[in-house]
Amino acid sequence: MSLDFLSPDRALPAGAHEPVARSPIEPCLRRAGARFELRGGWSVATGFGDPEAEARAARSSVAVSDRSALGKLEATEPMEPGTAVHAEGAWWCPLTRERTLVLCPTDATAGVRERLAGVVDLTSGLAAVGVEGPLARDLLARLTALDLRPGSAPVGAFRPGSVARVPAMLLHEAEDRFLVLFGSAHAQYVWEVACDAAEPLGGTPVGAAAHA
Amino acid sequence: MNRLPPQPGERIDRARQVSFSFDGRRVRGYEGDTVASALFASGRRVFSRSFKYHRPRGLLCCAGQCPNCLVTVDGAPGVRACTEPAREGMRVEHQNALPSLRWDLMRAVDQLGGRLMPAGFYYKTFMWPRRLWPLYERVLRGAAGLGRAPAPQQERGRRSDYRRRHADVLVVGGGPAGLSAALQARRLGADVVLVDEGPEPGGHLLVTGAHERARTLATQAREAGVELLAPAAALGYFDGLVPVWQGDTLHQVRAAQHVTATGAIEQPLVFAGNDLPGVMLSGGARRLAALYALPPGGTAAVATVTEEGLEAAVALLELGVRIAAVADLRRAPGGAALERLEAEGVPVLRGGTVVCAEGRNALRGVTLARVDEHGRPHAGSELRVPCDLLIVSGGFAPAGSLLAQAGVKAGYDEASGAFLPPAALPPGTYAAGTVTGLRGAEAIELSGRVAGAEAAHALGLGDAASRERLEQDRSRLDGLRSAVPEPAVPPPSAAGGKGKCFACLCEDVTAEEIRHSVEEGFDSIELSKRYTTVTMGPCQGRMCQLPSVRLMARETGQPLADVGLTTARPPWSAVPLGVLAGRPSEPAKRSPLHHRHREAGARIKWAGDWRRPYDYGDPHAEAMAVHEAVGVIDVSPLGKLLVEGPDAGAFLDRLYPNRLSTLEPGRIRYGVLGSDAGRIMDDGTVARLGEQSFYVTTTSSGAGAVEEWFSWWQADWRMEVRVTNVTHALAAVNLAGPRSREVLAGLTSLDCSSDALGYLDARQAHVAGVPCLILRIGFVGELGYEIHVSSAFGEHLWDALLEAGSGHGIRPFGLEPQRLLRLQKLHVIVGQDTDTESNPYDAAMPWIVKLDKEEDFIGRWALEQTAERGLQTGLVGFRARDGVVPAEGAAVLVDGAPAGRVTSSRFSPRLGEVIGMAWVPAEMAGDGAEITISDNGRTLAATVTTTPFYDPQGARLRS
Amino acid sequence: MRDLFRRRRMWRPRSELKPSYDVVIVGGGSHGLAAAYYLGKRGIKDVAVLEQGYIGSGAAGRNTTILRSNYKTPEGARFYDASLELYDGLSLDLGYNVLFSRRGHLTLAHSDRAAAVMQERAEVNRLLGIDSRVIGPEEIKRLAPAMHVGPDAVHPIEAALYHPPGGVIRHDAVVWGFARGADRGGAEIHPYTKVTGIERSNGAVSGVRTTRGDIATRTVLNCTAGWSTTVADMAGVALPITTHILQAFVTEPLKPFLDAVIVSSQMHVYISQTDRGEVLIGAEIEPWTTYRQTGTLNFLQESCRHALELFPQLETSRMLRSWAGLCDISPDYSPILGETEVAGFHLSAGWGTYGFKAAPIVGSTLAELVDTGRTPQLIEPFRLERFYEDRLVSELGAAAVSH
Amino acid sequence: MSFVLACPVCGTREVTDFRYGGELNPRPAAGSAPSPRELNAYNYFRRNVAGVQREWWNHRSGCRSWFVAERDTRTNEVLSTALPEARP
Ligand SMILES: Cc1cc2nc3c(=O)[nH]c(=O)nc-3n(C[C@H](O)[C@H](O)[C@H](O)COP(=O)(O)OP(=O)(O)OC[C@H]3O[C@@H](n4cnc5c(N)ncnc54)[C@H](O)[C@@H]3O)c2cc1C
Ligand SMILES: NC(=O)c1ccc[n+]([C@@H]2O[C@H](COP(=O)([O-])OP(=O)(O)OC[C@H]3O[C@@H](n4cnc5c(N)ncnc54)[C@H](O)[C@@H]3O)[C@@H](O)[C@H]2O)c1
Ligand SMILES: Cc1cc2nc3c(=O)[nH]c(=O)nc-3n(C[C@H](O)[C@H](O)[C@H](O)COP(=O)(O)O)c2cc1C
Ligand SMILES: [Zn+2]
Repeated sequence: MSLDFLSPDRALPAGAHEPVARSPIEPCLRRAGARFELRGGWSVATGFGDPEAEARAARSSVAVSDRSALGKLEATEPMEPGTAVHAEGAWWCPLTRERTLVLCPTDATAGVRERLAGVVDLTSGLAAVGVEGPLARDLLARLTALDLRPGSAPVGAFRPGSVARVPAMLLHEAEDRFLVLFGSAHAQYVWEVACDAAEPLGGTPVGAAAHA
Repeated sequence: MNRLPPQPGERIDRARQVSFSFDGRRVRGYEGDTVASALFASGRRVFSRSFKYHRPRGLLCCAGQCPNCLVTVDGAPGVRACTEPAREGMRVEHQNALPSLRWDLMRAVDQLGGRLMPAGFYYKTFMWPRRLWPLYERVLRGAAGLGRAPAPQQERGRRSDYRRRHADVLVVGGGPAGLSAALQARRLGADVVLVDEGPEPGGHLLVTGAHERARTLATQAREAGVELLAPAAALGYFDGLVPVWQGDTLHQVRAAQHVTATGAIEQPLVFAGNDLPGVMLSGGARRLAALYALPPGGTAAVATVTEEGLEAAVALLELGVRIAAVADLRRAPGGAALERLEAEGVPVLRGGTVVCAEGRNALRGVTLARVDEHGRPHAGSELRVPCDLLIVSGGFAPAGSLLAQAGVKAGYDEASGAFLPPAALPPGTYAAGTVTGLRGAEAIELSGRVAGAEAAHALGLGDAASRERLEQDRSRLDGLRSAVPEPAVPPPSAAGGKGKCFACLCEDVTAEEIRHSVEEGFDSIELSKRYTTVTMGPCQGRMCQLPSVRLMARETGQPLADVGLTTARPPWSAVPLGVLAGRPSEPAKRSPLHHRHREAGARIKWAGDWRRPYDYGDPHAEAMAVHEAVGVIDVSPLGKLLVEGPDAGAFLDRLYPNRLSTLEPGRIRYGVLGSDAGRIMDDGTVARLGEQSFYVTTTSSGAGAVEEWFSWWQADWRMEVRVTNVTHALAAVNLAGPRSREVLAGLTSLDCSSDALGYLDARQAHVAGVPCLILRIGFVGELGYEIHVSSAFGEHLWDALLEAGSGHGIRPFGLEPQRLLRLQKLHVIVGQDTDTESNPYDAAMPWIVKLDKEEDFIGRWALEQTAERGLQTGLVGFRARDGVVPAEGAAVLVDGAPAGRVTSSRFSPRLGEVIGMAWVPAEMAGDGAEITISDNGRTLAATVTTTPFYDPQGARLRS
Repeated sequence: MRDLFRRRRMWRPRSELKPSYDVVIVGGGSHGLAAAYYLGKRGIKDVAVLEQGYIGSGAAGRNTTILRSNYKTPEGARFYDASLELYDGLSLDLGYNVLFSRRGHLTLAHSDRAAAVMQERAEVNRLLGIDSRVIGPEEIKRLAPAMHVGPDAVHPIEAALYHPPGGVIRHDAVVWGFARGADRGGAEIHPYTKVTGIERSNGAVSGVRTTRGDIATRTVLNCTAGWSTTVADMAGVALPITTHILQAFVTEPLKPFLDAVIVSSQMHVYISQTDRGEVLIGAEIEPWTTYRQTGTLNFLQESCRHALELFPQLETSRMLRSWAGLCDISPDYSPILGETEVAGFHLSAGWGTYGFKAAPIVGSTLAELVDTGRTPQLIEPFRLERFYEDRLVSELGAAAVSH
Repeated sequence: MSFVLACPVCGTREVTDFRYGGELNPRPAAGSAPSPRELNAYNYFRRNVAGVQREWWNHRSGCRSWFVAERDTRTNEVLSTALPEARP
């Protein structure tokens, strides 16, 4: 038996059933008035009605976005812990010395999966929240004890550790841009806590469009 | 308003007024005022009533260190009026006085109380008669407390946030020492945070006429890139983690190097009447004058053991306060301040101090005298001085609390009469400034520079040149160290005055009470502390630790070094609980179907750390739907582990008491996990997906623990196996009921016939277009399928099932009907029907243990013993005879004594009877045994059964 | 009344150690001093209590003073109830008011599972004549009007185990009262005297080594709670114990607003208000073992957060002081009492987070054991040997936050 | 949050990130036949040393690895941490 049941991209539209993969954060996004669009089989929030404000948040304070549709594959792939590598269009994040978490665009997941050994598809097991903007670190400082100072966690730093009191992993994707990964059952909780923390900083949730 | 002309370093903005209410009356002040300074400006001199005797108390330290000005602000008790900024519209109220601060009825306690309420008096009385003690207690309790807790609330009303800050260097204390340290460390390249609990960095410089220097240093530090936080109190030291309270933020600063530059706390003197409003520490008086342009009094006497006291006298003199007389305990003081005072004709009593103060609600005069080392006045040296202000400077106690918490043991220094940190500190810990006992402006800044450089060098920063400069600074500091004159050491208390002589203002503990406590045998500082409660009040010893140690030394005849200090404990500043609590959110796990349950009107409750539907309004109907048609329950919280690798089967064989390596791919087996003590830890199903791949489910609350259990043994055994927790990755639903097959078949091309998909078969197939793992198992006792699917498709699958089932009478069902259904089958819920002591034999699952397995497995030895020992107690089913449902937890009685308990009980609408499970003594664990259940005083009769109540042969399950 | 002003010594001044004693009690906490007191009552006067610090410097001086007897096992409930009975008469017995205040104890259940555990305790208790029953939100509200009992709470309160005779006491007074009574009964109390070794010959205790000299004795009572393992080690007796810290804090004193003692296992917090007005808040042990009595920031944060769920109005009240003490945790959360394989070496250990309430009964039963050479019925189930036999007396389940 | 531990994989974290697994307590050899007393000694009795102790920790909030630390229980100072394979 294969482990296909772990992989959302193995769905086969069948007759009346048009499977839509949904982020575990979706109910929160809906409540906040998000608009959705189907992308790569996933229902993706594209915005909350004010693209201007969303872009501003990302530019001048902090923007929080749902990125759970990313492909996330755990595989046997030796790497040195601590630093993720961006290669072949994916982030290769060392979990342990032997196991690596590969983060890739939704539509690239199947391709990457084929090439790896010992894969467990955690695409739906992990929720992902993007935190972006000049106050990204300030927001995260309210939620996690991880040391995210530029000197300690340069771009590419990958840090398993607790965020908002739940187990998580943090990837420093780019200047002022972080990706937080955590168990999808905690998704709504973490999302609410992140938005709550963003508020006094002038931050706001944004749709997928805002950061592209 | 009664203000001085503009002072060079004042903090008030005379252009902007604020007004607030105090006990309902309007008070005006300026922007920059504190509550206390505005009140003082309005003429108020009494700020609080004391804890025990309800004596009036006035401003003393003006720095948030003493208990004298605690007020309630907008309902918040325990606010230090002297540091709380005055804000427009705030509501300030006094504490601990009835009806008013001015007329406090409880003051009667003072008149009587000196005699009636010695320390510990309650231990010696109110015992007899025993039956009246509750009454006495109510009276005692009535006198308790300072502030008042606000009325009950539904939720917290104030926001507070955490902020994590990692740093190379944390400097606590922003006086000249701290600022210099921060600046130096920063200049050498360190990432530095400096925190100060004062309104702005600067420490004593702000009030000693050196505010320019303070602001220059602060500006330099800020510009160099030091993060300066003020007012921000470091609350404690937790192995390098320092919580810092700033307004509504709790910074959690984790630094590699810690510089403590917390300065020293000016100490009061112990003499009769030393608590009268009008008795003020020199620092307090200077703060009022320098920061708020308030003359602390009209005519002042001064009693000092330090140079600072004289300096304060000069400063006040220059502001127009009449200095009536000065007593300087030092026998040969000298220097500019003294010269100036004598030039002004102020009488100075060398070797003298204050022996008593007079006044009832305010200071009216003091007596100064030359004293011997016991504080006894030399006859004829007394000088009675009418005055409304007494400036006291009783020496300085280093603010060493954080250092002590970092493991630094202070030692007594005879020369300065203070407990000082030793020169050698633990790695990563540095001290600078007056907290080390150092004196003199130059030395203090230099000590900061040295500490800052040392901290930076410890981080690997700096170079040869900076190292050399550090050496030079160190030796220059050694030279400066001895240059400054020491203060005099005051006697433990002055003798000769009438009235109470307070060692501790918070708790109204007098010098006499400390003597008495020693006489009674409380002869160590720790015992005396607990008996008299000295140092246990809001000031936590800031004002009373050193005086009480001196008194203890005198009364016990021990050297001060042996008396020692009590333990320093967090928090340094009394901090609102809300600030420590942070945001109120509680981590909750939710299934991907959670919103669907809410839409369906489910009653949602906590189940472990998950939020789960208990029912959808009608648990019995939901159960009946499962019996008669089809139901669906969200079981996504089930723990789900993938166990993969060449050794996977062998690995599981070692963990479970039964055999799993023999399981055929595509088949499922139930398993119970046990400890090496043979106790049940968890249970679940194990499906073999392939030769090297198993899918293990666990209880919802056990998922994490089982994963850790597996990986822990794996860390020891190092087998070729990998365990991955996929709990969050998969939603799972249990589709159950006679019509479940039809519903499923309508959504998949998989052959769902019993031949193709039999009981305990596992298959992978697309259902409604999404790939699923289908496990045919039957926890609820009807034909059923547990369908596991990517959680991204949880909603899709749920919707598809409900839609496909709509023609079949499908209903979602919750945990409550599930509990009933499985009870009918005597299926155990681990943690409900079993506890930490249960083993599989007693829990009626002997078949799960395969002692004939060749391989060793966890729990084997213990289970062998258990098997040998025979049943002690057994888990059985029962039918209650009287139609009453006993509470879960009701007792099983043998000879009127508890001998077992009911673990599960329900009325079954399907069976029309009351059924349950219970632990009973072994001899009653057989079919037909009669048991007696005691439930809330009722006695119920029940009959034991060991076969399932419903479908005992399992025909429906296997259909 | 006259006693108020009479300053009689509580105990004799510190003296030199004698070369031998009939009984040496290691540990000057509530148990050691109680044992000395009850030995005195039995006429056994040649007794030394050796305490490494000041008396009451261990858990006795750090505990949150909750007394109750609504335990889960009949063995436990019976035992603790006997202790409360002694506590009830203790002030008069000692001539020293220990301020025992039976103001009621509420263990909250935030789930039906928890309520079932409460029910089980209530039932066992009732059968043993202990006043303890499960009550619903309305009655809870009446008993603790200041508490937020609404269904909108994060962890709504579904029920509570109400134990009217439970309450609090002045912990230090218990220590001092027993010390005074022990002293009057003949025992010598030696603070600042640390036991460093235990001499044995032929499988029996023969003496004790201390930082202040050696002592010959045939009977040693190990009453060192958190330090039990270290002292048992000296006698070659292994223990099934791990040592952890338990923490607590007090707020600045407030006017009385809370009578009952409130315990929430699920939220890992318990709350009472002392006679002085401080709100006294405690939590769970730290999971890791340690002998260092310093607290953690995590405890302060979490216990504040949880306390404020129950009492949101305390958000502006201020924390005054926090501290930590040691707890000797046994596998079944029941104590370990009485004889060991070394003759004359007796134990009072395994007290975890709940031993203060047991002080009088421990003292009196150990005194009986020493006096008669026979293990009293009441403590028979708590022998050390039960762990070698795997016959535990499990209070677990009821135990998380059990004081 | 008080002391920190260095996870051999992830690096230094607050103690609250970890689950404590108890002192190293070797299990009787597989296939051996411990007496009831030996077995129960293994199940229940602990050394509980006041001093340096070798103990298990799991990085629960991070990489989920089990590792062995040496810690002084009198001070909580962590002297070393290592994955079990690298155990000396
Ligand atoms: C924060 C906290 C809260 C608690 N709350 C409660 C509660 O609400 N209700 C309750 O019933 N229980 C509670 N407990 C538990 C209770 O305090 C203890 O179980 C009980 O006090 C232990 O008995 P003891 O008083 O004799 O121990 P201790 O007071 O600890 O006495 C042991 C003494 O032995 C001394 N000692 C150790 N080694 C040596 C040596 N080698 N030589 C000489 N002396 C030595 C120690 O210094 C110590 O004084 C709590 C404990 C803590 C820490
Ligand atoms: N006139 C006086 O009363 C007096 C007294 C002592 C020292 N001095 C002079 O003041 C200078 C002393 O310099 P220094 O830097 O050593 O001490 P300082 O008193 O000037 O500074 C210490 C600072 O630390 C802060 N602080 C203490 N504990 C804190 C905590 N836990 N969290 C946050 N902040 C905390 C205080 O608010 C204060 O601002 C010298 O010039 C000395 O001569 C004057
Ligand atoms: C029930 C109880 C109430 C307490 N109340 C106070 C108090 O009001 N003020 C105070 O400073 N400490 C109080 N303490 C704490 C003690 O000061 C002290 O911290 C504790 O006994 C531990 O000792 P240590 O801090 O010296 O290690 C209290 C302790 C207990 C057990
Ligand atoms: Zn790790």
